[in-house]
Amino acid sequence: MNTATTNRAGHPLDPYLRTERMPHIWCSGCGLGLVVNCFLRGLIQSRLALDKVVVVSGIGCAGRAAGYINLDSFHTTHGRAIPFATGLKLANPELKVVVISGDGDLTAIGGNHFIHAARRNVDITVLCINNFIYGMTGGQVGPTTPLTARTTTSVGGNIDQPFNIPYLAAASGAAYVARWTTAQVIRLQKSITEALLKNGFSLIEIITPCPTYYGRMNKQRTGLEQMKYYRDNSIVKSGIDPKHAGIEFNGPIIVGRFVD
Amino acid sequence: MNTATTNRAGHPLDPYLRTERMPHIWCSGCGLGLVVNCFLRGLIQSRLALDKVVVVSGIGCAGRAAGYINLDSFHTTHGRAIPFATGLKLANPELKVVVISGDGDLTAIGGNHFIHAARRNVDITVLCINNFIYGMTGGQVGPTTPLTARTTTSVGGNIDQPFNIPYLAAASGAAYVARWTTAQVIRLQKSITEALLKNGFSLIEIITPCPTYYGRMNKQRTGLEQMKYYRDNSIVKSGIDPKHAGIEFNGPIIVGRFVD
Amino acid sequence: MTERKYLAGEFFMSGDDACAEGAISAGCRFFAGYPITPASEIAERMSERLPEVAGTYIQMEDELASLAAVLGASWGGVKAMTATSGPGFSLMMENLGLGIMTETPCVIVDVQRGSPSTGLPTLTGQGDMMQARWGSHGSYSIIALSPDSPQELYDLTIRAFNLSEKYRLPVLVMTEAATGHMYEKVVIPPMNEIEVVHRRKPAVSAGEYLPFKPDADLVPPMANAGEGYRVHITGLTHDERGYPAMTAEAQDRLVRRLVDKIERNRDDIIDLEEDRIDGAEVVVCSYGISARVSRIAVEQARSEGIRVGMLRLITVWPFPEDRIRDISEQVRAFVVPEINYGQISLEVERCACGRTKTVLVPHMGGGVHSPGTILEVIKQVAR
Amino acid sequence: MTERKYLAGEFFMSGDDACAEGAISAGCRFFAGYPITPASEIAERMSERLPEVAGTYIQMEDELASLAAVLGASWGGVKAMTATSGPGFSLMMENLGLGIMTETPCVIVDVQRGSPSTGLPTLTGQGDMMQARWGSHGSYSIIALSPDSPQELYDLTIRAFNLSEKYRLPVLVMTEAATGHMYEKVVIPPMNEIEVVHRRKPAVSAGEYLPFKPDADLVPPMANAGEGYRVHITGLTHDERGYPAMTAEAQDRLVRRLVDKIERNRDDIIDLEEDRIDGAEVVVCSYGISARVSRIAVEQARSEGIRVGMLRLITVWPFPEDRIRDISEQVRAFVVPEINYGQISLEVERCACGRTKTVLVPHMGGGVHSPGTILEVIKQVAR
Amino acid sequence: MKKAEVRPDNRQVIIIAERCKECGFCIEFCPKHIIVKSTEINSKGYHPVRLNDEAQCTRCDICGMICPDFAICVTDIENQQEEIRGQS
Amino acid sequence: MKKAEVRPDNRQVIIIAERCKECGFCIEFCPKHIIVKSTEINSKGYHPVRLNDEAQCTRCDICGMICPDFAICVTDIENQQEEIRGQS
Amino acid sequence: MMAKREEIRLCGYGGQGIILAGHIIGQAASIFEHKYATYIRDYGPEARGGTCRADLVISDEEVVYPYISAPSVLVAMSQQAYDKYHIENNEDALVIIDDGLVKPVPNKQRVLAIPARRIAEELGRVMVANIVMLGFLTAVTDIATADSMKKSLMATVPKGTEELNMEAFERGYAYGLKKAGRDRHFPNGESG
Amino acid sequence: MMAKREEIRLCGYGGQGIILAGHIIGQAASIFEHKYATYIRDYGPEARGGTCRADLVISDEEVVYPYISAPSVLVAMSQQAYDKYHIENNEDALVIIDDGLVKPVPNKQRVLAIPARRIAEELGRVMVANIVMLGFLTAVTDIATADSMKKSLMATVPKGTEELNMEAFERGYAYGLKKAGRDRHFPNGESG
Ligand SMILES: Cc1ncc(C[n+]2csc(CCOP(=O)(O)OP(=O)(O)O)c2C)c(N)n1
Ligand SMILES: Cc1ncc(C[n+]2csc(CCOP(=O)(O)OP(=O)(O)O)c2C)c(N)n1
Ligand code: SF4
Ligand code: SF4
Ligand code: SF4
Ligand code: SF4
Ligand code: SF4
Ligand code: SF4
Ligand SMILES: [Mg+2]
Ligand SMILES: [Mg+2]
Repeated sequence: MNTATTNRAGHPLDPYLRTERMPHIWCSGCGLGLVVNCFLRGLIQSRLALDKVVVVSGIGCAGRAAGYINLDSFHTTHGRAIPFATGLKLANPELKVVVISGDGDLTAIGGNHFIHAARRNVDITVLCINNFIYGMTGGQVGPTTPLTARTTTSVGGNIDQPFNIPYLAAASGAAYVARWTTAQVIRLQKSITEALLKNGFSLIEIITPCPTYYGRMNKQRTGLEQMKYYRDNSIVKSGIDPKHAGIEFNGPIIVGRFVD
Repeated sequence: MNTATTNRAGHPLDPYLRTERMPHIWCSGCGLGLVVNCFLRGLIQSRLALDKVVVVSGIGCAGRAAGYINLDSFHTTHGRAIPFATGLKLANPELKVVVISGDGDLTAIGGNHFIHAARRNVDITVLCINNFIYGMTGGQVGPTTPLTARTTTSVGGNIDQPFNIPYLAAASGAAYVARWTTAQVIRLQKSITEALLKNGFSLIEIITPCPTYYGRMNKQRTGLEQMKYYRDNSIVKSGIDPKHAGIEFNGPIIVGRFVD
Repeated sequence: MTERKYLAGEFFMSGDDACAEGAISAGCRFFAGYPITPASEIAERMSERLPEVAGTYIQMEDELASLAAVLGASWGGVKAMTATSGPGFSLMMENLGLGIMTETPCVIVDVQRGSPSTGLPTLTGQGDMMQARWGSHGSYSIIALSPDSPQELYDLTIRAFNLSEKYRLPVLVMTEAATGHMYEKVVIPPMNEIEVVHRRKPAVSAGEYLPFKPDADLVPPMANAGEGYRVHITGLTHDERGYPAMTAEAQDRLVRRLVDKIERNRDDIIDLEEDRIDGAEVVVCSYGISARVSRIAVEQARSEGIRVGMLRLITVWPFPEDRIRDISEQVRAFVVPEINYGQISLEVERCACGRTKTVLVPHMGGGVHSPGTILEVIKQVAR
Repeated sequence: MTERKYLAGEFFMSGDDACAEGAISAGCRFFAGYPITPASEIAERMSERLPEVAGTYIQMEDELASLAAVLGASWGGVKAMTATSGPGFSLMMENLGLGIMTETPCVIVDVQRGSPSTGLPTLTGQGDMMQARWGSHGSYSIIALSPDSPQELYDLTIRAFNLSEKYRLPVLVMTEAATGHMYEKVVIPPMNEIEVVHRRKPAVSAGEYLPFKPDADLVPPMANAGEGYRVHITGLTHDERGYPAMTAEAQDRLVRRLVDKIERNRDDIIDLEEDRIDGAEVVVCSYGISARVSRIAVEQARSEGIRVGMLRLITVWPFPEDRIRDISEQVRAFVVPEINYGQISLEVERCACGRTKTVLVPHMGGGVHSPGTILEVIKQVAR
Repeated sequence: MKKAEVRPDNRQVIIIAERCKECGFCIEFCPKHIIVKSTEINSKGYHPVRLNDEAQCTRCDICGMICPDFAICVTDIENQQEEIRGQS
Repeated sequence: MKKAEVRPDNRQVIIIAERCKECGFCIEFCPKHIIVKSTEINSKGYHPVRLNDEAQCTRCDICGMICPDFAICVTDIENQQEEIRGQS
Repeated sequence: MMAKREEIRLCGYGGQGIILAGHIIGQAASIFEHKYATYIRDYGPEARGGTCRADLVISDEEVVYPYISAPSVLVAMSQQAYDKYHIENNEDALVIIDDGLVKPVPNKQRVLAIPARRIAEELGRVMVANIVMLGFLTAVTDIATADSMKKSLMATVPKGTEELNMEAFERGYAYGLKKAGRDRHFPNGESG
Repeated sequence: MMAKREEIRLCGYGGQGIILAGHIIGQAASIFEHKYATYIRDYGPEARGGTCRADLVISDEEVVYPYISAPSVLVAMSQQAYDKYHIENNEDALVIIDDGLVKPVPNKQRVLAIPARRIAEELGRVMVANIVMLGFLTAVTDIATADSMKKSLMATVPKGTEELNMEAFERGYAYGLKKAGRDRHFPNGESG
């Protein structure tokens, strides 16, 4: 028999996880665990020496990623993962430094560090997990919330344009820029491997379900509904100018590798 | 006789200046006074009601602009002119709020507010005075310093790419984006009037001599030499994608209105 | 504002919500903030309520921007506020100084949580009390209020606005997760029963007006932007005209006044709740949620025959030095329970001048004292 | 490092330059900063010197990023520092807390200027002394040193690195424009004569290592990133493993230790300069440039027959409470000149316990006291 | 069922029931649609998934990649992992 | 000299010598090249400019626009300014 | 006479609506019954899908000390939460559980059970298990009258869900009346 | 015997190299003459093109008090600076001016003048007026020997400018020797 249902058996990724901290805090239907999953697989594919790989997160649901990954890992202050990572990398160029954090962390409070690191082309990889909202603090509007979307601080619908993150990264000088959703697990993994092996500032925006806040307030009650939406509405357009990859509420999601 | 040399007679712009604070602190050959000059002329052309126009500056040589202009004027903290202006404008939408500040103030420490205000398309006008350096603190490298240029903290030549400010503004969502140098006084004035009358976030990058630091360290010893360089090397390319308007050390300077 | 939009009546409300309603009652019409546990609920309620009263809510990109926008809005002529917790409060320190230096009325609410650093985001603490006093660079004075219930969060938020308009500076409401997240009945009086203070306006014409020339109470009248006064406002040391003045003399004049306008008006600002201090051998001095918990310990101690008084600091800053000094002449000891490793207790100790023992009852945060712990200390010192 | 790159000898140098050289001597090989008067010269010199000693200089986009990068670099295994002045220091407050909580060695230099806010950028002040102690949210302890000359800026910068490595926390060098911009002879000893301390490394294997399990001195050995220990480091309250632990108990254990590791090692950390305190009727207690100016007043007073002692705080934090208490039993008054409106004087007052009068001699900044002013106060209190 | 034939039989799907949060991602994304919710309840109160028709499983590991809770996957990754660990 | 003919004679170039910092911008950018440094020294130690050949001046006010120190300009702007001030 | 002080604790896991139920109870007591009520929630990032807790103190007098030391009523809707939060220092306490989810430890405390989740599933929305439990709680204790509790419920739940919630409440209430019968619980002795 | 303490103030406007001159003097005294020297600059944003000041205290003993209270030498290179910074409380003080730029107020203080700027202009670089002045100062006072001053000068100025600077120094020095002759100034009385 080739299927085992077990309560103790190890998952093959367990050695890469701080299993003693499992189950993680993320909600049912949240995509953050999936991102960690893909990251670990992409990392394994990259064949980087694991003792030299460091994960740095900021604060947020996404920011908890560092705490579950069994590498040297830093859970810093809100928004400051990138400059912390910059210091790490410059002090010890042997290290491969990966920032895994949320859209709010990286583009709201941390937006300045994001554009400056891209400009300097610091040799770090950034996974920006975009759930269109501040998850950890209870679902407030953020710089990635699509126009008209509802949040706990925009119950009448968001009135501000969101960032087009790949465009911003490209305009700032990033060496590698891609966007995927959690529905493209294979491409996402591959892209993570590519980004890890790229010299310079590499950025992947990963669009991820947050059913608890974003989904619930915007008629996608479950993570599964969000996943289906991503699957059915993602359009791969690698190579296009990310200028044309803006995201609209309930519109198509253009994914792909935009800068390399 | 139609020429008067005088030590007391008023300059026609004096009513717009806090003349009791003249002479200003700016060095001989500095372009900052010229920018204020053009701003006042552009403002007059706009026919805005002056009691409703407010100037907000951050900190820096450029940031001293607020202190010389005879309007309601605020000299805030380093980097925070834009959010201060945002609060002013939203609290009293009657006001026309203009931010006049330096490249360091607006795109180094203030970079996050810059991209977020552009994203929100806040109805303010921003004059970003780019002298490629932090003037006030003594000529250190900044996010606009061209690659290989020398500064007091990059005596061996700057190793980081500078921002392309119009591209960054466009990628963030600005409604009006232009760049001029202080050698294009007439176009600059006109552009200022346009920006003032534009709804939404309007940005003009103004390339300006700083002979004391940038010029001196980069073989353009006087403001005049810098002005001549701007005049002789500016290429007007209005309407192009600002992506193509990056600035290289001693290269051509692409100017024009890029987004409107 | 229609009465419908103005809530009056009894509500079962959290402290955070009560704080937001207090702001609305005080006339606050601008909120700029950035979410943070346990203060986000204030922002959330403001985001719903302000549009109903023709006010503006904006969520900024961070706390630096939030306070900057609040200062801007205040100069735009609108009462403005922000709310945060420790990490965000730390980020506000530079602009707090700008608010002090430019004499900009506004209110900052700090819903304290377990700290330092990210600490215990959802759990309570009182670790920012000294930061409230000293967190920005330079010498200045500040006003900080400490409520002990949702009702008082409502009341003191109004008072914070009033003091800030009267004395022209950012006023701090230093509450904590325990109170901000506590639900109790909150009574909101009818609009016309609320005393609301507005900034004093210039009595002279634009030509004669000196934006930083104080009246007798050391506070200068304030012209807003857009009123034709053509003010110049700077965080640099400045003269009465508001112009930069780079001299030790200008500095002396300005900084002294900024401090003295608070210190000389201590009687007006300081609010204390006292209970049976006369004749007490021990006085428990506390504030916020800790004061509430202390009351239980005090009652138990009394029931065991110990003469314990209670001093609750409603105004924490400026610190009630004189009252502490007075009391220190009568009692054997101060017991100071606070949810930190000793902050206000240091001030009590200083003012007690060695006449009286000062005993800190620390709690590192993440919860409140058990009354028993406080009782134990009371008993020890009473012995 | 070749001897050529290591400067030894006598130099006519500014305090800022001496500070940079002290860092180089201490083994600092990473500087991240953002220009600000009057600290920019430290960055400028580091930008030239670090590449010469195979170190890294980076100018960050602001002070938030600067300190974040410094903390990152320290975890990368490299001694790291930043330098700033008041406004930038205010912006570092949040990450200072992260450094405290994650026990990250590094050095922060604050070259104080006239304040609050933008204040007097080029002129001197000592207004950030309490901010150094209390500026970040939460309860913690800190080490802050205060040099009185370029030479001492050199020496104390080395000591700051040593203390930071030994006790695992950001150590503050609190100097001021007057000293940072002062030029004097600075003697840099040969490299081998300089005592340099390095962080204690884990004595156990990766599997057994608990990153926050302290040794007897309450300081845990430190594994750097990339050494195979797979550490997890968080600003949340954490257990010995470094994992978030959201309980009051974990908080109690952690915060107490963070404070106690400094407080229990006060004797090792505190450094004072004392002059004729025995038998004095008045003791002048001061620090930094103010101490230097005070010495003139003290000498004049002595020449007028007054028995004045002098206590110079080289370590300002932790505050030498015990020594102040001791002295307070012998003398009539403390005179505390400082360039602010009363900061360290409050601590002196507290520790003097009312036994002794504490008289502040304030200067708001933009210059130093004239010795005459201090002399006047000494005479008054001696009377 | 071409694919099923070439599948290496030394690999298997494992399910760690305690970890499953019943999000349904694997159910939806399994190309063979052979994953279903079980009737069991784990200690968190979720119904963990089970394989309905194991024979159809192609060991594609889509389930493993898409699971946010590391609760399901094909074990073949293990070898790879050993390989990598050796390097570091 | 066509231009000179149409120039309105109620306008004139004024120079506020005390303000001039001798940057040379007006000298370089005057289309008529009629501005030169004087031999005077003002209290800041600079040689303020003067007009060399006033007759050639077209009142184009380039000098006025380009001067960072508000030390030179054509006065015509004054009317404009009155107009605007009336509005506010 | 000492003030009557009830300490009530609800616990379960995040997403079950424990927090909301606590709010409805507190509001019922404070606004609709004019008692003093203080309500404190305990949740954390950990509480997403983890345990959460709602503590209420309801009293005839001002609630000075707002925390629970000896709960008179404990409502547990998940095993983990029960294990973490039950306090045994009040022998007279009433323990209410969802017996589909919780197995209590045997002790002197009285236990009443309702399969709230199952009933909610029957109603087609597992989400209203909390309201079923609320109805049950109202029936078996005298914390607040059914009338006050319903007013509070209606004042709290989102528009459009009133009917469903009311039905859930009634189901729980009916179950409670049936189960507890005349044996209603008055934790601190008799009550009016 | 009281320590010999010289208080020297240089002032002028920003860009004249006042700060550099001060540094050279301090370095000459401290490193090359092994005295104690403390040097403090005063500049501000206002000082760009505005006034600036360099204060030196040179002593045989440790300089405890680093500020100037009664300058023994004042060098003024601009009128504004002279007006702002000259102190008259030391009658024995020597005032040195660039007489092309400064008109001193008449008082008991002795005044020596050199047209340093003009000389520098003659040398083709107005920028070296400060070094001309330095040479002059060296000639007419005993702050440091010409030898020390030249060493310090050479250790300080940028590569490639040594010759120009040395020439400027010599011109000033020669002018000083000529002008002051044997009448060199020893502010605090005789000196070795
Ligand atoms: C200085 C500071 N401000 C605010 C917060 C509160 N905070 C914690 S996480 C967060 C937002 C996280 O959003 P995002 O990065 O998108 O992560 P998500 O939770 O959505 O995964 C905020 C505002 C904080 N911890 N520190
Ligand atoms: C928080 C803070 N950090 C640093 C400074 C110091 N500072 C003042 S102005 C300035 C740079 C100004 O550069 P820019 O905006 O380009 O203006 P410029 O002087 O070049 O016109 C800096 C770093 C400050 N005032 N506040
Ligand atoms: S709140 Fe949203 S982002 Fe956070 S764990 Fe839950 S689903 Fe994920
Ligand atoms: S330093 Fe540069 S920017 Fe500043 S006033 Fe001088 S020339 Fe202008
Ligand atoms: S391995 Fe592929 S086919 Fe098999 S259960 Fe998983 S997803 Fe389905
Ligand atoms: S993807 Fe994982 S957690 Fe979700 S249902 Fe499948 S096994 Fe369970
Ligand atoms: S107005 Fe025109 S032509 Fe006349 S001096 Fe000025 S720039 Fe030259
Ligand atoms: S532009 Fe102005 S400051 Fe420059 S030389 Fe001409 S008049 Fe003088
Ligand atoms: Mg997010
Ligand atoms: Mg600049």
